[in-house]
Amino acid sequence: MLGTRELEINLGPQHPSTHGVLRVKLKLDGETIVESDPVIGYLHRGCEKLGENRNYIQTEVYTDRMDYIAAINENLVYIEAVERLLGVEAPPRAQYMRVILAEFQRIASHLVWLATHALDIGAMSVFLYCFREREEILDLIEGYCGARLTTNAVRTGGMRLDFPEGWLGSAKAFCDEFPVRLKEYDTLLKTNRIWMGRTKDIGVITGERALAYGLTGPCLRASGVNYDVRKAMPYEVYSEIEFDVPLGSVGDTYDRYLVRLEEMRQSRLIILQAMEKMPQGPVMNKVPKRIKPPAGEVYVVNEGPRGELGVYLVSDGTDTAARCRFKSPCFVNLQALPELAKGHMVADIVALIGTLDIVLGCIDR
Amino acid sequence: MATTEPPEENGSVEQAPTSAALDRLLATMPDAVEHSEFQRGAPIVRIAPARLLEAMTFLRDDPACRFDLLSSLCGMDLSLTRTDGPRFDVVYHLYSVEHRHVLTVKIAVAEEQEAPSVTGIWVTANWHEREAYDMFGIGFAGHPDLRRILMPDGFDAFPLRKDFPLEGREKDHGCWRRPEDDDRYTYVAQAPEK
Amino acid sequence: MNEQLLRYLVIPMAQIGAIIGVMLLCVMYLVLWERKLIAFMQVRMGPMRVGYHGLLQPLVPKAADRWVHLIAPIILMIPALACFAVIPFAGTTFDIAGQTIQPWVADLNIGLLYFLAISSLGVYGLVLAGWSSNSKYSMLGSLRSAAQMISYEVPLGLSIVAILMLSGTASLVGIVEAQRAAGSWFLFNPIYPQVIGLFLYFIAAVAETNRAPFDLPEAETELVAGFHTEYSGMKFAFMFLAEYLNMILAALIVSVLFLGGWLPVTFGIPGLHGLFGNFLPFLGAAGAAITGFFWLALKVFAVLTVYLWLRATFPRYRYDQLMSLGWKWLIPLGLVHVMVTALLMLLRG
Amino acid sequence: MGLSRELQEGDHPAILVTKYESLFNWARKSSLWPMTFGLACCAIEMMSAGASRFDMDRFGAGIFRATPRQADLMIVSGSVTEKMAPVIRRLYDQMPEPKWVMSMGICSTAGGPFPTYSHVQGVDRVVPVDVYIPGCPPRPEALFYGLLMLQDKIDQMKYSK
Repeated sequence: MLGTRELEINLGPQHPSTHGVLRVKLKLDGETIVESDPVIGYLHRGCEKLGENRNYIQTEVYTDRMDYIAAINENLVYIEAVERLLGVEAPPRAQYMRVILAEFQRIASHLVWLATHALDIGAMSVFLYCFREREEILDLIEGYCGARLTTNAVRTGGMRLDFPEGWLGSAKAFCDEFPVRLKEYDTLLKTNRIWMGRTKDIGVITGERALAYGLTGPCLRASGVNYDVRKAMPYEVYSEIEFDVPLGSVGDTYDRYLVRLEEMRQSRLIILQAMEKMPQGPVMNKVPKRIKPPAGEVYVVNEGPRGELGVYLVSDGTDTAARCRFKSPCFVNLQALPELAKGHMVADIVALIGTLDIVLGCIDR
Repeated sequence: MATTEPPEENGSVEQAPTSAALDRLLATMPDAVEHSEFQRGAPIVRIAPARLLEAMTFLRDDPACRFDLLSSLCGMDLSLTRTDGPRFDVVYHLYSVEHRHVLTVKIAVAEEQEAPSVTGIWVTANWHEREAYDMFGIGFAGHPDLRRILMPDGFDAFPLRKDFPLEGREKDHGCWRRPEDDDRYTYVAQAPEK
Repeated sequence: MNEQLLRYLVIPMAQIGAIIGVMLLCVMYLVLWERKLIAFMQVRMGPMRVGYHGLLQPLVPKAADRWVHLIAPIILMIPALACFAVIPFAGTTFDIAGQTIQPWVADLNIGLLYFLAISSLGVYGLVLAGWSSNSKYSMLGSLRSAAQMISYEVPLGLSIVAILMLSGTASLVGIVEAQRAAGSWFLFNPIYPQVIGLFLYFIAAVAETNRAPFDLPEAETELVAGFHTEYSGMKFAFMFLAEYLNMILAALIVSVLFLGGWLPVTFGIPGLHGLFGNFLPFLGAAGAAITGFFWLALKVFAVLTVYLWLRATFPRYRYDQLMSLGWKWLIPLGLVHVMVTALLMLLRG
Repeated sequence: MGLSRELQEGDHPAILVTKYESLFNWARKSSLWPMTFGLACCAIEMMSAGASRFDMDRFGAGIFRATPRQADLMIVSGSVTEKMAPVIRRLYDQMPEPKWVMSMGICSTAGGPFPTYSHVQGVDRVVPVDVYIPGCPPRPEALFYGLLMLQDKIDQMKYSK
């Protein structure tokens, strides 16, 4: 007999716009979403278990396979945790090098976000323009670490090597022509009526609700809450570099787009300042060969491109950690998807997954 | 009574770290706090599980503390180090956007015992607690839908426990290859002429 | 062979065969051109090694309704090919070996109406394809495309009404003759330049063929592949070709209605009416036909490039925005456009 | 190129059949449609392989089809976990014949740096694999080398018994 029933549909683990292996069980009433339930775990490789079975040097290898789009930021937060356990400080030049590389990685990560977000909403060409810029950043990162994606760039107590000569020159060259390229995407998208139609007032979340959901990073700042770990708890040499933190107002997808675009410009300014202020000097402090930190625990937090990256390291005096917990920002951001998506249409959940900027390796660890 | 362990020296001797929030908590509900210490400058407090919800609501709502961000919640298996006491620890890392200070709260949970769920206080705890349940088997009383989040639903063990092997047991690794996969069209494997 | 059989069977069959062959070849190279053009726009090279060939492997999903699943692509393909019958590829008739051959298959005096009716049959193919694949994604995709096609028929029709008024006849050959008589393309028509008409028709045509900013039914990022999710092999090739044939068809109609069909590019400029009329004078009438066909092909190529250009730049509309654009904007604009054309024809008549 | 090689002793005697086979192989090899199937870090390298600088489209393999129905090449790029293995199996079964599988990266080839409880030690426990590409993640050039190897393999396919 005739009756209307909600359509249960699977935005399956293999779907072009889920940025990896995320499955969202959707209940649809016609085209509007009644209820959505993200299912994760399809990329759970057990990094935390490995952290408890590998020594401190080997575990860094797993950090850049977790958040594979912002590998240096993950390496950095893990190495900082080990350094704080050991009570060792990196020399000033190494700290500046770390800030430069981390900010380059942030720009590269935001470029991948913009590329996939625009591709999901239909703007094909922005994907390729962003990847053209990202290739140049990857050249720089590969120039220093030897690997494009799995960088393993940072060492306990400093950096393995200084920048190869000519590296700073090409970095400066990239920073000079990057604003022109950034304006290219901006003109393509910012005032584009279809883009605004697809992103304005989509997935609105207020400041306190975002905090209750534990959102951090651009998703939180787009709702107007001023919390950036680089400003709140400055690590490395961020305290000596002036940059401002872009804040949104409405907290919708369009604000998150503007916040991230502005963050790319700020990261470029940070890199330029850091390159000027970088002192000469050693890049590596004396660190024992086998790292055996004294018993104790530490919880270190860095500002990754997607939010607050946390590492909770508990050491029991041996050279392997007793507990190695990675707090992933996308794990927390994705939790807000059901509330953001309620009442929107199927096409919007694609934009929402894009705006939350999730990386499945980071979520599933 | 709460015993505050003197912060151990770690090389650089700086004045003893203090935490306004910790003192505020000790002042208002001393009996809830079992033990508090400073680890590398960060305050850590261990609370009695029975008083957890009350203490956490206080920490979030009290104007001096205002811990409105639960940065991370995770379980810990202490079966190797703390052989006499309860097996698990649940660790809460709190942060206040307003006052910019941090606090780590710990509660001890025995194997069959259930920890009180803080999803009522911070919504973000929902998935964190599901993960702690999935990885350690720590039950959370009052959790809206406590089910596995990372492991496949049919998984019966708790992987992050110390007694679970890293490579997993034999039955964890399946094989989906079917015999007819092999007689696909005949490939005459000639060396490609270059 | 008696006269009758030759005139009404052999020649049209030959013409139809020629058209289908040329059009399928065009589709092949249009797809290649699309990948190369979009690649060019995206700072990359596109297919270098070899041209692109369709897929050749047939397959049907288990639970699908077999026959409907089989018929759907055919229903999609037939209207796309049938509409080519009324398109005038060149102006002058010529005769080879004593037979006068017209450069079009059939000059129906209701050519435009025929085109509208046949081209909207494609909707059935979409809906059947979506329903018969027995997958939720296909069903969503087919519902969307049916609603989109129907709601964009109206602005399409309105923009054609203005052309009918100007040219006075529905036969496509007649329309081009009217443009020749009026002394310039309808786009630059002295009485009332059909710029809004072209704008309206082009957007509706883009929506009708599920392309560029309106490619909702097969928006791969949302519905995996819309109504042809469950299709592969030959049937998918049919649907793929049908989509590109519709695109070429829309470009042909735009060139015939607004850009003066086979009239040379310089037709509008007063002094140079017949300048490029005939590249191959020694062939006489056949030469004029070939030049006419060349001009038509040039215009179609330009319109198709704009099609592909749209695809490379514009993001995709959401379903309800698409509908509101169609109903709230294009249809009122179409009505106003028809009224203004009528008024101006009356005043300047 | 398959078309131009002369008759070797091992070839099928009938000239027509060889030509038919070569034509089919040539057609299939030059239009491999990969299925968008990114799992982990290698997926990002696959995306940059498809982007402007490396541009997989040059080999005719540029159109990433979302549905397995219309794809004939499955590039398993990234770690395969126990939870994902049945999904990969179903996707493989939905692909039309002839189909090929390229295992990109050491994680899908042999488990990579993850000998853990939830990681399948090699995707060839799930689906038959044609080309293995080492690397973590393999550079786009390595992916293209694998693609060319696959094209050579397709070139020698014989299915006329």
